[in-house]
Amino acid sequence: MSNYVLELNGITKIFPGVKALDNVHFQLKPGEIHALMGENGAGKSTFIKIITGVHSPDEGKMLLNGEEVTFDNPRDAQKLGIAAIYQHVTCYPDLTVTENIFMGHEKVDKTTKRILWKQMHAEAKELLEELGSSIDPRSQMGTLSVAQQQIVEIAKALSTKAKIIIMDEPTAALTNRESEELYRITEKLRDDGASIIFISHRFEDMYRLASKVTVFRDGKYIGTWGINEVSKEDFIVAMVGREVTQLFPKIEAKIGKEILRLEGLGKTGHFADVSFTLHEGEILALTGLVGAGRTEVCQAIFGIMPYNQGKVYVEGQEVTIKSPKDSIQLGIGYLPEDRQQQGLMLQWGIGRNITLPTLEKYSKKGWLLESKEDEVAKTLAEKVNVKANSIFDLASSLSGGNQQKVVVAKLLTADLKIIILDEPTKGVDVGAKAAIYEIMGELASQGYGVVMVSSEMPEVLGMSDKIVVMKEGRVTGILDNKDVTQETILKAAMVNKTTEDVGSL
Amino acid sequence: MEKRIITNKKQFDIKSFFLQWEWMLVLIFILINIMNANFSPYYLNTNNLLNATMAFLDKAFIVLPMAFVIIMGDIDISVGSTVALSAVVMAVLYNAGLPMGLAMMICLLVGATCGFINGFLITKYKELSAVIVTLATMTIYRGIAYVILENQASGGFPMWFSYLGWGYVGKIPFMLIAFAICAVIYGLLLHKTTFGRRVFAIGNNDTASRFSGVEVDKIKIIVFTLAGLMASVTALFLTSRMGSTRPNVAMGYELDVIAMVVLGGVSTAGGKGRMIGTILSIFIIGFLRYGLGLINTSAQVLLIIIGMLLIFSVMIPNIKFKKRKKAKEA
Amino acid sequence: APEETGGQEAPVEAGDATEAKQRHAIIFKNTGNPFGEKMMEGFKTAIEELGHEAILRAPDQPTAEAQIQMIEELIAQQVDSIALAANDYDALQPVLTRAMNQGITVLTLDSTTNPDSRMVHINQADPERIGRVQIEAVYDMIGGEGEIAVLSATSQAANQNLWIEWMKTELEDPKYDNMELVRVAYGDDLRDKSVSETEALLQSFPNLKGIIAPTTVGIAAAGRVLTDQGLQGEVHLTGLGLPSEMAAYIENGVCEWMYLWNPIDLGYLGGYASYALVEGTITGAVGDTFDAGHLGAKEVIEASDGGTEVMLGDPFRFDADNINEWKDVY
Amino acid sequence: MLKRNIQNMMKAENISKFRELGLLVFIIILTVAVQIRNPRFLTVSNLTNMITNTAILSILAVGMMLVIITRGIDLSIGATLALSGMISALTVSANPDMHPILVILIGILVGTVCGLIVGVLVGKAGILPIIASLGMMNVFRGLTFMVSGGSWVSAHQMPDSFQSISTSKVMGINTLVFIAIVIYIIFYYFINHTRTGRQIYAVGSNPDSAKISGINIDKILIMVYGIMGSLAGLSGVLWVSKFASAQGDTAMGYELNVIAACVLGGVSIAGGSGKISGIILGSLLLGILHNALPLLLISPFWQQAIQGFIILGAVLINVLVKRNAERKNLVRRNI
Ligand SMILES: Nc1ncnc2c1ncn2[C@@H]1O[C@H](COP(=O)(O)OP(=O)(O)OP(=O)(O)O)[C@@H](O)[C@H]1O
Ligand SMILES: Nc1ncnc2c1ncn2[C@@H]1O[C@H](COP(=O)(O)OP(=O)(O)OP(=O)(O)O)[C@@H](O)[C@H]1O
Ligand SMILES: [Mg+2]
Ligand SMILES: [Mg+2]
Repeated sequence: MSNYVLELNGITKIFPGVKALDNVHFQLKPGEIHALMGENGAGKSTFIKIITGVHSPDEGKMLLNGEEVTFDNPRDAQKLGIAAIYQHVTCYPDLTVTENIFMGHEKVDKTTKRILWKQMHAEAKELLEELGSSIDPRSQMGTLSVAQQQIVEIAKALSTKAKIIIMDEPTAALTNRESEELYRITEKLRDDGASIIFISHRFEDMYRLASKVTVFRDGKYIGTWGINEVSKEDFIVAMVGREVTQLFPKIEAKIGKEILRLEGLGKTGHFADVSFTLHEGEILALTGLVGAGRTEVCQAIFGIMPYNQGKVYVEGQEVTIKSPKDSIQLGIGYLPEDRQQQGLMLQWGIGRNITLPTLEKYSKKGWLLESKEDEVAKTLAEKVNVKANSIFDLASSLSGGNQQKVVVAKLLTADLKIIILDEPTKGVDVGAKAAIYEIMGELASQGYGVVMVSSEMPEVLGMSDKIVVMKEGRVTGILDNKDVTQETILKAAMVNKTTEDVGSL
Repeated sequence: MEKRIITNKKQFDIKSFFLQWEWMLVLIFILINIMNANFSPYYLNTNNLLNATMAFLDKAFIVLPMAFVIIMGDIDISVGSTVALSAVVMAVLYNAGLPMGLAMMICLLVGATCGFINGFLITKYKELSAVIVTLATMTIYRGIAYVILENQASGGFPMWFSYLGWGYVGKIPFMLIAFAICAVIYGLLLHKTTFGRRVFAIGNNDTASRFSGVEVDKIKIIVFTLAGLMASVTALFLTSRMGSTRPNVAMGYELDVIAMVVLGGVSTAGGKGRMIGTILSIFIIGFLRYGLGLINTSAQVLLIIIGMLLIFSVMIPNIKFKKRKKAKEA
Repeated sequence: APEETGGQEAPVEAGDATEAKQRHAIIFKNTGNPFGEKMMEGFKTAIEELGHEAILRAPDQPTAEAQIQMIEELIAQQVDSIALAANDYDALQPVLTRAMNQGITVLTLDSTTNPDSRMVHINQADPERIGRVQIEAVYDMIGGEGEIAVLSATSQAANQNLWIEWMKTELEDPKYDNMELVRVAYGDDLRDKSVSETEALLQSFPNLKGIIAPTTVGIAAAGRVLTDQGLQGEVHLTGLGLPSEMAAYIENGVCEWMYLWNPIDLGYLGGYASYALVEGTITGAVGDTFDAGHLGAKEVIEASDGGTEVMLGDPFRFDADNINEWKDVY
Repeated sequence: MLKRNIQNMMKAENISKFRELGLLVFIIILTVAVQIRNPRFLTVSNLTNMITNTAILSILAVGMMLVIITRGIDLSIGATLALSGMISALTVSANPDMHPILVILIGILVGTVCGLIVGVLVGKAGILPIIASLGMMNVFRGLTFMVSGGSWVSAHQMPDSFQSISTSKVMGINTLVFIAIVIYIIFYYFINHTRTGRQIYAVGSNPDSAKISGINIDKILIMVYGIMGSLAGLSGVLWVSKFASAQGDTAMGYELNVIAACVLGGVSIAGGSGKISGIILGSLLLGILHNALPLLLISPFWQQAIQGFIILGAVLINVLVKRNAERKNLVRRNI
């Protein structure tokens, strides 16, 4: 009998053109929370998909409780008590929350095989309540926000009563408070005897939860350490293969003239009275709890979801924005929150993706000049340092973080003055995060005005000049970075009062 | 920070070049010609072959914009009815005393308007799929044609009008030349312009296209308008070939047209496809029918053969790729 | 066997195979129609009696477009004659003219084209007689008094429209003052639509006494509805139908009698006429006579549309006394 | 305040849950309008006609809904219907003593085989449904012409027992309608209360997740097309019995009617959603149209245009009502 509930040896997985995993090892003890870390594209998600039977490995073997197992499909893994929360939410948008939770292991009457809906709804409600969520189990999955969907995914993993639970970046879409809730549940699961593999790019998560850490880099196994054996800096070196000198490379940029001003911006039923100003060279962090309405404000400025109250001024001129095209022409660019749905053509090459917003620049009277286009694509792809070999590599073959870099590169082609980044570092590894911060800082120093939507306090505090806090569709605070702390921001994000009481700039 | 070098040079890979769908179509095309030449002594005759193109090229004009529509992930099943309506309007106006040239312009205008209405409804009511909208307008357009002409036929066009469908430039049918010109224009539009690129973008992911500043609605409307416009071009050629028109012309054209587009390798899931393949498939189906017609194959056998062709030509590369994938995974 | 005939013919025709064996083509409206199958059968019998080769064609859909394509294919094969049951009165003119210009004999049968596009028409029966006789029949059935309705094929069907015109002319006779034609409905030769239309007639005109359905699908569908609803003797049915389709309804009394001609004879006559035209025995001018096998000598007469035609005879009446002999024939 | 918000949301949700509310409203308005023009519309005999005539359409709509839920489409059903109708008619005319149930089984068998072929092409060979079914449509239609040799099977060749399938009554209801009702009940249970039924939705809603959930997608696809085929086969027998005639071009183009019934009934072409109540309404609307347009005694030349406008009107009104109901739902806060 082995000491490990799960043990993988010499796992290799090759995708056409990519060696995603190269002879990696992994050992999971009973009742342990084991963090799996590594850069974007290191092969973490691929690794867990092998454990859950979604992919089959090209080489290597897997031992479950000391016995060798092979899974032909995810069902086999489920039957043996392995459950997973996948990185990219894999829900059924047309079905109810209950069904999403129980898909594959529905409760059925033993004799008639009839689905026991009532029982399932009740159990789903219980599970969700346990997770501190009040989502109605009968509501349709597609109507929930990403964060809510994530919670349902967690409930789904819990519902299988699995002995091994794998969580692939479950906190990426959650706020601190929701993350706390998740920590609590995870620990409870561990105490109940489950073993947990936890993937995250956030060091807080790792330090808060894990007792062991395994690091992958470029598909290779680097090592496994106890959480207190190694310093944070050494972890970063293990993951990235070099030192990341400065996580928040904020360059002090000269704050220039005003380029964007919102006056009482509002959209009935969504948000109201949003006013702030943005200057050249300034990085403005728009923060708040998930669902505070930040994305909606950004999308209103970008013309996706036109506003119906208030005014927008660009460089002092009042403008009307009815479509993204309008706003791009005014020099406003937007990096959407959901890169897969809103940011990328997954079936296209990197290059084509990068040049899509500004085709006019590589065309003459509508005719595409492809060589010029490819040249620009190459330059930009290199500038954001995408991990790819050619600009013709498909976007779908990139890992999450690298996909994000491609979306950032899309913004850099246009002649923009104002760049709005919605959760730009969600699900991005430390190295890439630093790279994105660097790009952000560079942009500011070149005179761009940058709006950064973020829920992560360190990044808000580390990168911004000015902080706008939102709650339930209203601005509850506009703070100068010089005199704030995490507490003041949180206070603003949770108050029940309006702007005036919190203090303004 | 280490910088990665990313190439912008396309690697020429002979294997994947020849694995392209279009080669498959070329192969089928050659096979069909060899077969036809063997079976019928009348087949390998330049004049016959050129004439044969006139019999199937009328619909081919709609195939071109239909490829755009399907690449966008939509579908237009109202085109057959649009042909009928625009032809009927033209005939009625001409017989009411309008000059033929003007009547023809109006025919094109009617076609474009029908297409525009489709596009408008589809973009304005996004909850409705293109299938249901064009299903409804299909009935409406044909219905209006019935209202206008009832059980009459209308014709009596000037002599020169028959040139469209029956005339030759040298030995080459005028229709073939007209089609070639349209095919080149549409091919370039799809593959070499910003417009075409955006059509592909919409087919791949219309949300992301919108976020990238692509005017999705505008492009959709333009594409549907083009489909309507080309349907009325078909109306011109078809009417010329028949010398008169009725409300029930071009019945069922939509399915023929869609079949040609999908055989050409355009995915109904959207986002994929090439003009070359589409054009090849027009000639594959056209010549196959013609060759089988020359040996007087019965309609039922013809149906079965075309059905099988559609399935097998799509299936063969699938099997091949699946095998390769399996071999790799094993 | 081919060697034998070849051997016999070789000395006579010096190896000119096309002269030796003429090829006569017949095109029906669409495939899978028993009326058409029988007609083609008769045509084939005639041509083979004459020692030549018959080509039988029919498109899968009853459209003029499909027939145009078939005629093109036959022109390419340089057949000697084309006999055609036309799907459109005018629309085939251009292609038929082209066939005639290439020296191919063109005649129509069953359903004609305009006089310019044919040499002669083989008429199953005088349209005037067909129209009038059905009114007379329904007059007799309902006792000369009451509402009647017509259930036709499609609104575009040339034959039916002509017959209905003659029915209306006949109704102008004062004899029919007590009869009223309340509606002409179109079942489009579709079973389900014909049934709905029949039911709607019965619902909308509770006093309806008679239905005339001059189309094979329509009359059978109406027969079915009247049978289902138990309206034997209350609503009378007559028209043109296939004996096989109508046998059940003639036997159960829903339709006391109805008319049709013999499609086999019609095809047979068409075959002899093709031959006579190709041989030059006749040119299709009024007054020409030719031998039509077991049908005896036939004369070309003037047709009501200004062209010429050969008349098969009067429509044949099918009733309870004779239906048994015919129901298994066609 | 938050509480009230939530309450509001719940109410709006309830309304929008019945997604085809607009369609129902439209049908009622249409019924009233037709009734005013022709009082014989709402009579027992006419309604009987209408429902009987709609039975086959609605049976096919069930199968088509399942196919569309899996993001597919089946254009071959008209041809399948014709082939199974022809084969069963030929069989019964050769063996007049055959029991009607046996004939129905033969028809279902033929249809199931046809459906499974399409299903294998879609599920196993990975051919797009539109191409697979378009191709097989041609093949089945060609086969129908071939097995019949171009002739029709007519009423006098069919024994009364066979014809009575469509005219007899079960528990006072016309057999066709009865069969349709039974099918609706079975399938309501199947798609809402069995695991396999829900898996059909899962496959359509998100095939990738379905794979991860361990659902055998190929199997579901083959099954769904098989069901479609067997319902088309059944309909073939019913059709031939109802119209007492089998011909090569039976039900040509009928697939468009069936698809229209589904999409009118709110089955999304994008897959994943569709409800039995929706297709009942969709079939009903088409049934009313086919029945009422001739009844209205408008010019036959106007019928098609009016039908088109009514279909368009129905879908537009449905959208507008839905938008209205969902507006409150979409609005996230009272601002
Ligand atoms: N289905 C696939 N086909 C081809 N390549 C793939 C596929 N899935 C993953 N890859 C490649 O395998 C490598 C590992 O990807 P994986 O998603 O496992 O990374 P990750 O460590 O989870 O990254 P992230 O932190 O960004 O989620 C990447 O280079 C990726 O491009
Ligand atoms: N309660 C809710 N009901 C319905 N949809 C919601 C709800 N909460 C959030 N959403 C959806 O989630 C998306 C994100 O919400 P929003 O843009 O308002 O939040 P945010 O402040 O940008 O939060 P974050 O970007 O951190 O997710 C919105 O597009 C909205 O449609
Ligand atoms: Mg990952
Ligand atoms: Mg957001």
